[in-house]
Amino acid sequence: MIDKFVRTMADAMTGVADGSTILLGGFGDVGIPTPLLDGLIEQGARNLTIVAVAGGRDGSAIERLLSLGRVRRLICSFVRPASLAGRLFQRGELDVEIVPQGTMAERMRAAGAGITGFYTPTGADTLLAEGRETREIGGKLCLLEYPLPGDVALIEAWQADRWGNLTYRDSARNFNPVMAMAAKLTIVMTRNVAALGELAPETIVTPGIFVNRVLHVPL
Amino acid sequence: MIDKFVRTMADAMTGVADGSTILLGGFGDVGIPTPLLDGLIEQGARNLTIVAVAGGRDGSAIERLLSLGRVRRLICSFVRPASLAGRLFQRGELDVEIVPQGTMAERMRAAGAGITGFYTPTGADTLLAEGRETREIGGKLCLLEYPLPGDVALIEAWQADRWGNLTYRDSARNFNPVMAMAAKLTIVMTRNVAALGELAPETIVTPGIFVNRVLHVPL
Amino acid sequence: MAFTPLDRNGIAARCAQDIPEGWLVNLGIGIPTLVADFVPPDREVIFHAENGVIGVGPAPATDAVNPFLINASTTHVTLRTGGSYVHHADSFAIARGGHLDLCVLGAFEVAENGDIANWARSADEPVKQVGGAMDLAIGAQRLWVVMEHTTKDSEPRLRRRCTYPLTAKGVVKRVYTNLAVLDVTPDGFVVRDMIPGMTLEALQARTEAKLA
Amino acid sequence: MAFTPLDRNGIAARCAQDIPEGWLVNLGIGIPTLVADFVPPDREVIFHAENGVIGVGPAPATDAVNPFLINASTTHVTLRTGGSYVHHADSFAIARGGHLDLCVLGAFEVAENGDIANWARSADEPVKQVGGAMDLAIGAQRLWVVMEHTTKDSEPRLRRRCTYPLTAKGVVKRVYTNLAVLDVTPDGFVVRDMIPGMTLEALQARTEAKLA
Repeated sequence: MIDKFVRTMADAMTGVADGSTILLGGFGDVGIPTPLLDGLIEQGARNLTIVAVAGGRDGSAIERLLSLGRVRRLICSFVRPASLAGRLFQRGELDVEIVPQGTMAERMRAAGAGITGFYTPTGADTLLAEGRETREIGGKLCLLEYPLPGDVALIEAWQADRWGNLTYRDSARNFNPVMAMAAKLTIVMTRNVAALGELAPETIVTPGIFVNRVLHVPL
Repeated sequence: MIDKFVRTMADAMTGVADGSTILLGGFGDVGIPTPLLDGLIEQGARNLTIVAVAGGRDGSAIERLLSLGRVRRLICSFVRPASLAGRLFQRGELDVEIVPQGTMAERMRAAGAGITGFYTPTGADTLLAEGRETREIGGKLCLLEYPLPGDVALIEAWQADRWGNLTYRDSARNFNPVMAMAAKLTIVMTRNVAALGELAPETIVTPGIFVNRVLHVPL
Repeated sequence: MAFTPLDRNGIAARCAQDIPEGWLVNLGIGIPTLVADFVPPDREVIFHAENGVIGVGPAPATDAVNPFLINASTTHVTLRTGGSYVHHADSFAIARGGHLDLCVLGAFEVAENGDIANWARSADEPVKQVGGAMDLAIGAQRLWVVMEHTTKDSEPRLRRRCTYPLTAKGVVKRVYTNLAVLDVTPDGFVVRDMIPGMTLEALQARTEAKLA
Repeated sequence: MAFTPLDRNGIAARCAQDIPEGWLVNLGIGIPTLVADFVPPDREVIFHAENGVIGVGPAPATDAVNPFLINASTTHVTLRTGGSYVHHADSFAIARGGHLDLCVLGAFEVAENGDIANWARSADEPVKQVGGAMDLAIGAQRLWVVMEHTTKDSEPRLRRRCTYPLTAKGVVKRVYTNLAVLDVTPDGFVVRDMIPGMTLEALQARTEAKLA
């Protein structure tokens, strides 16, 4: 019987290696799997690359991870200069790669979909394209972008069943489905547990085939 | 008030121009908007390019369109040699472009998503790559593919509301959502009409922003 | 003749006038977000937010906040009847794939060739705040900018060429400032509308680019 | 010693033995489709169909056919409890993105270097039938082939090099024929299993490639 539920946070985090690239779902305060990040802090993996929409606000789980010196590199669409990430970067203690938000989402989708590279006009005419490969397609300057896969994705879901099928609540969907398909090991915290078959097949957003482990973390 | 419903087939087909590229949803006999194809036959547009998973079986709406000499070019993943499309191709009366099915779906998604080109290993080592641009990425030979946009998409849906929000029934989803986003003019036939707000926001598969016209064609 | 520049709400309201029913519109953070407040509820304009919300509605009553529903500015919103959700890659497929009828962004500078600069004040700025602006700027059918006509130090923001790093080239179609509405045309900025009391001469004096 | 080659069901059943619980598996048309019939229902194997079905179940009772539910061979199926639907681009994202634990395809020929040919019998064939085979062949974690060991004219199908146009290079990991099970290794075909009465010599006589 397929059963992707794990019983403890320690089980959820087993095997996350030093040096891993962690895809971290969420946007604003919504859909961020903060309990899983706390679990990752407890688990102890170091030298991490974090992929997230932003560099984390004061008091956020990303900031706690940064403050513990566990993050080597941050890939995100913006960092507030006054944030801890901004200060660490300016002190040379953190690598930061700034990626346009749509390109970031698309690079993760590419990783999940077996697309080995793609062209986009986004950013092609900007500083972000300096020294990188561009070509004109259909009269538009386009930038070549490569997939952004993760070793681990940390995902927040609203409902999950034992196959790992997921739904999301409202705008908590955001990066979570894309990251779930882009990582080798997708670890989900779900707010609710559904029996197999309880989620209508047409309404499942992330099929369980993209999910490795599910931990029930009630609201 | 946004209301994408049209009352008649003639209204649904207004303005489909000669020479159009028509994206035609469906796989097997499921999710094919046959009544819309009949409407297109009635409407009279000629010199069409049809994009569909296959060349059409005996008695199919594609075959009727072909038999009327209305199709100049067929882009699909396979054609049965014994079918009308196969015979027309062998007589030099029909252009056929064979595209791997996943590449076909991805090229339409690229068109809808503003991706101006992408690399895939699919087909890179085969006859289909002859004379085309390839490059090695991560040790894999990859083929450069371009978007496949449509002038018109013909879509079958299960439920639709006046904003054009759509759901699909079971495996009738197939190419329909991808084609809906890849065409300039997306024409939908829906089996059922929903009031605005009746479809739960989390369960809408194609947001109405991808849809231009909806015709109610009950089962 | 005396004139009173529009305040932030005034700029947003002026922009909102020009958005017709049925458009799909993305509003950037800052003044652009205010635009939604000035579109009458019975005019069905569909607001898109990068975090996957299609059909963003007004702010909720304080006792009816849905903690799972925010817009791209991360403030709590409602979902309009008929709205739906998509994931982030699909949301940017909407933006990059040409499905937005309109995107309204703030900017540091706009140039007469339609270039926009809104993400960094210098190439040397250590930490850049790109967000989704580059994706939105290249993808929308129309890009309108709402901003103050000049900086706090009275430096012009409507430029012959942008002095700050670009967000995208040649994409701005119209600019709404606290003083005027200007179209970006092949011949440069064309004034469409000015606030009461404003003259073309006075506007030109506050603008680096040549006005027509 | 006499031997009785497996029939199509026999080949499928032999292949089914080796599919463990929990795998996500795509079955090509023809003999591969039969494999599902030989996986016991209590062994949870998730079958994927290119048309966006995840969790394909057995054929329905004749009085309970759902006309909206077919597999990639366009035959009516059921959906297993826990199954779901995705659209075609997402379905091939599953195939091409490495999410299939296994794909089982038919073939005209397989070579000792793992090349597979299953879509055209000659480069000059006027109309090609590619379907989804090229996408599946390059994307799955493992590609297994099920086929007759030789053609109807007793020509070998296990080749040193394929003579037909390739579907993909170097991707086949195992071959199930009506005579044997063979792994494709860096040293070529290695026989893992033969039907009762078959000898390595007799098998080699029916195989162009060198067997180990």
